[in-house]
Amino acid sequence: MASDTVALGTNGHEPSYLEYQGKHKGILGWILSTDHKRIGILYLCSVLSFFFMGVVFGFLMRLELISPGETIVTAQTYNKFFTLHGVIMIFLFIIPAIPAIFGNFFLPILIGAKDVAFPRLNLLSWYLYITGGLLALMSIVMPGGPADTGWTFYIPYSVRTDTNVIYALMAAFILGFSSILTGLNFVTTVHRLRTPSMSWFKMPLSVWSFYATAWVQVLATPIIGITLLLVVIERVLHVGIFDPALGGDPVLYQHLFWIYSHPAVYIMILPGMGIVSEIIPVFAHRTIFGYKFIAFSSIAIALFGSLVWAHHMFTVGMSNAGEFIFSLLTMVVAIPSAIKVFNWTATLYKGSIELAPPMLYILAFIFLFSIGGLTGVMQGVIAIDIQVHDTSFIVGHFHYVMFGGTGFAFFAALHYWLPKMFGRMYNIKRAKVAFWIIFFGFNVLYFPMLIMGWLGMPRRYYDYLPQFHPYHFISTVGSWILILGLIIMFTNFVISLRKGEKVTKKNLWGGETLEWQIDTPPTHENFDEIPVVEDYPYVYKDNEIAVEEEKV
Amino acid sequence: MTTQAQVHSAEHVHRDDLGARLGMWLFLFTELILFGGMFLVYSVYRFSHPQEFHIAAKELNTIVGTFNTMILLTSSLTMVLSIAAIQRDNKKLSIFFQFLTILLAVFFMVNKFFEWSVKFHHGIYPGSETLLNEKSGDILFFGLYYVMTGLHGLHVLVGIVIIAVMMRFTSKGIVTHDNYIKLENTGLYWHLVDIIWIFLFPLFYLIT
Amino acid sequence: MNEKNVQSEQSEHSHGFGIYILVWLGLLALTGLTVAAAGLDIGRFTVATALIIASAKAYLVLTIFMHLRSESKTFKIFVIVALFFLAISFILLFADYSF
Amino acid sequence: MSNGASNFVETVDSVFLLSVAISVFFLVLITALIIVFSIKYNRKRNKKAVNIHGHTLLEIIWTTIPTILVLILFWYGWVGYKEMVDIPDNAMTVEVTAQMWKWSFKYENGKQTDSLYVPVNKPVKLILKSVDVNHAFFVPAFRIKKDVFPNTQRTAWFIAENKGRYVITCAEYCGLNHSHMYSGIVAMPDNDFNKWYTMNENGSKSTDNKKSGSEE
Repeated sequence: MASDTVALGTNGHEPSYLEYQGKHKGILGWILSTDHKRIGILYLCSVLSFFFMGVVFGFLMRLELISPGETIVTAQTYNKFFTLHGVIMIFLFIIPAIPAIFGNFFLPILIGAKDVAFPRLNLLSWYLYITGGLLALMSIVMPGGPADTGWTFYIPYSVRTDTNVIYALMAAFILGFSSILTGLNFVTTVHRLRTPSMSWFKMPLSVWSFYATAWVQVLATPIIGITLLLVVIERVLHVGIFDPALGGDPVLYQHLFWIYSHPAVYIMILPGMGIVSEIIPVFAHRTIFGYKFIAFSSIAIALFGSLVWAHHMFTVGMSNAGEFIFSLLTMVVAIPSAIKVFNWTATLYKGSIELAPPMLYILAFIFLFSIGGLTGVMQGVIAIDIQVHDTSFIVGHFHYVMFGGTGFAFFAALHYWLPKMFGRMYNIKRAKVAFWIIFFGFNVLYFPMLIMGWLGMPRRYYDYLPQFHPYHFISTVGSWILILGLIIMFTNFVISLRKGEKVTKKNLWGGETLEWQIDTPPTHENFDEIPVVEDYPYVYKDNEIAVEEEKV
Repeated sequence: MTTQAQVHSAEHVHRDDLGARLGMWLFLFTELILFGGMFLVYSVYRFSHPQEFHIAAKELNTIVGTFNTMILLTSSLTMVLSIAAIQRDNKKLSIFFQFLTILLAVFFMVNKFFEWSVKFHHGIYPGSETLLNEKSGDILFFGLYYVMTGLHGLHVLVGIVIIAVMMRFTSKGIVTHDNYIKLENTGLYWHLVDIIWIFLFPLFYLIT
Repeated sequence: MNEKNVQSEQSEHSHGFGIYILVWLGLLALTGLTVAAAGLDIGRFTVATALIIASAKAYLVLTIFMHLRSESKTFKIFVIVALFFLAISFILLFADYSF
Repeated sequence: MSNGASNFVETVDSVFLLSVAISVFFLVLITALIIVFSIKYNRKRNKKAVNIHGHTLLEIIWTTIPTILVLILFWYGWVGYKEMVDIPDNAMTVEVTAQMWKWSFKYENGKQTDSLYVPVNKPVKLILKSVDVNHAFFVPAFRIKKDVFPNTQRTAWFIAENKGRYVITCAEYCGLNHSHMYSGIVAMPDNDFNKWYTMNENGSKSTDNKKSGSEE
């Protein structure tokens, strides 16, 4: 195959990365390992732990809102809940979820490399992640309690409140650096470590989206870093920067905040889109429709995503020119996403579709992301945004995008790749049951928010007018259904890891990308010899034969 | 990269200097945008309080600022010369130039220290009564002055430490004429610190 | 690119000492110029002049001291992308403030 | 919510309906295609897939159509917004002060209230200020919302078209009692308003307190 084969020195079976013994043994072999796969697993465990915490806070918030007035907690506690929920879910779950777990684990494999460009830096970014996470949690036990500002830390409230805002700010700052280092690593990896035969247009689409995401991480994150640092400085040293009492401009803070935080939305969704592009052709058993359009739309999203931040601020009283430009640009950013959705749908046409659990999540992704995207377009329309801004319409919208989009893509990736990562198969039937419960619960939970938002239910409200009670009630019931589904899904995984059927087959689903050509679970060095890529990654030459093999 | 040597078996020790530089440049972009964020704040406030910024800038000592600019530019020269020296396999000369760079950086910091102490002496420091009684444009100007030059000073301090480490690396033979990427990346960082000062200097000292 | 480029790609940025010293002198001269220009009373062009001179200095440092001139195209594109992003932030931010 | 409570309702609602219609159309289209394809080309029925790499004309079509649609939406949204910022000269001015966690209103003749009293069919201009942190003046029934900042003022305006009582809420998170920062707009016919406007302070206060019971 490849002429410049690398000698491995052993002829027998290579141990998988799970069994590999390096310099350190046991737990140290994990937390000191610079192997991208082990770091991926470290992220998997830590990100999921934070996800569960986020879910718990979300659950408590919904429970509080089941009826008007005080139900289970006081207003003060509720305000802390939604801040923690936001900070945890955004900075500790959804931003690192797909890039840090699956990007770390599979990006090098997908491009035929042995590791990322800077393995030690990679480990450092995990440590920064853990430090940031612990800092955010530490504020819970400190006197004064966690921040009650919402995850946006708007000035001047964030310099007035007595709660431990600094912990949350510093946590976000450190997590930002973790994210920057991951991005920097991935950009360099994609440029330098692709297997020699893999040209840019032979890269899998998930690599394209990881690459686009990484650029946004590198370029946008420093802005939030400095902004949050300035708030810390303002709080501690009383330097006048944003605080209007010292002559500052609170709107400027919002601009700087959203210069990062809007691109961050694309840091969250782009990897999810990459996962969708990766999984659809595998389960439709045919090539993806419009490879180049999907690849370029990732870059276009990353680019346009940096131009539209102020659509979070249509009500602050910007200049007319500002409103006009930002609304127009916001409309433009919808187009690449639409292109992706159409191409994904077209990929199903004349395929041979297998509704395995990963595919179910992906199809649900397209549906939920479409709702999220279309409601997003509505908010780009200024006249509508004026009405729905800061209402539960927004909350519904971004949960459709972030949870229904990225979250579902994340679940799909779990079902798609976990067997590859651990060599154990989960129970397919249970996975499907869990899927339907989650999908149903999700819509029950978030759809009512869209309606009551339009009717004028503001967000971050602990209490509400009686007319909104039915919607809140249904929504809370939805949260129970959703959580039930999550519990089934994750117990399924846990059971599979302990007693699931062992898989050693290389190609579990009939995929054509490189990770399906190596051992399950992968060996320490991923590839025995340097892989040669002949065509772009979604060519299904002999569909039926591949199917036969799989069934055997 | 030497880091890869650790994870991979000895057969294919992989060094990718170009990759390392690529990574360094990406890191520099984050630094650039970090300061860029503060320049954004600066430019908006300068736009909304032109007069007050104009007058407040007169408080700053142009001579000290110019002197410091010269020092920093010279340190950039010695930095790049130390790389040129190691390329020519002249270890001693390289170490000498690195030492000069550190010396100049320390000079810069000493100057900065005196400049700040004079301001403090006049009661102009964050949260001081003198300052809080001024117009909001003045508060913002000095707030930004302290934060931006302060953060820049922090970068200079970090630079001093890194160059000191490089001096040790060079003398121990870790940085050599055919493997000097660490020193080269240090140089890139140092020049970026210089570039940021190139913009800080006119915007704070020269807009009177 | 993996193993093909395993050979150390030691950069060939070996400019002579002379050009560095020349650039340094240029930088000092530009510093003098910007200080002198600040002394002139040219009204609203003060900031523009200062920024143009600063950009010229930064350009010299970038291309010569930071060896960008002899780097491959990738590096140049990278720098342009980063500067573009920063420029966009300024332009769009002032879409709000300057109107 | 009564329809046509303010002069903006019609514009905003029609843009909203248009965008909902477009959204529903695309959502149904995509969903239907997914379902039909998943059934028709299911592995059980369709063993052999056909590799289709792409179709440039299709790509162009489905790039162009959404582009045109979103530009149309953008334009209507912009026009609707322009109405909200172009304040007529003959508007009656009321100063609105937001503070943690209540609203107060000051009229041109010095009268101060906790609820906003306005005449029907007359433009009212609001000058919005905050004394502490950010708030947002939000009247769902009127389709207006404007953030309120300390040390700087914002403006908003509206014409109440029907008499009645409408809820004012705070839409920008402002701390502990953010969710209790309600007040009300009382729109009344011209005559009644004039009577109220010229009435002395004490008389108005009592009705005021009774009516602002919409909290909780």
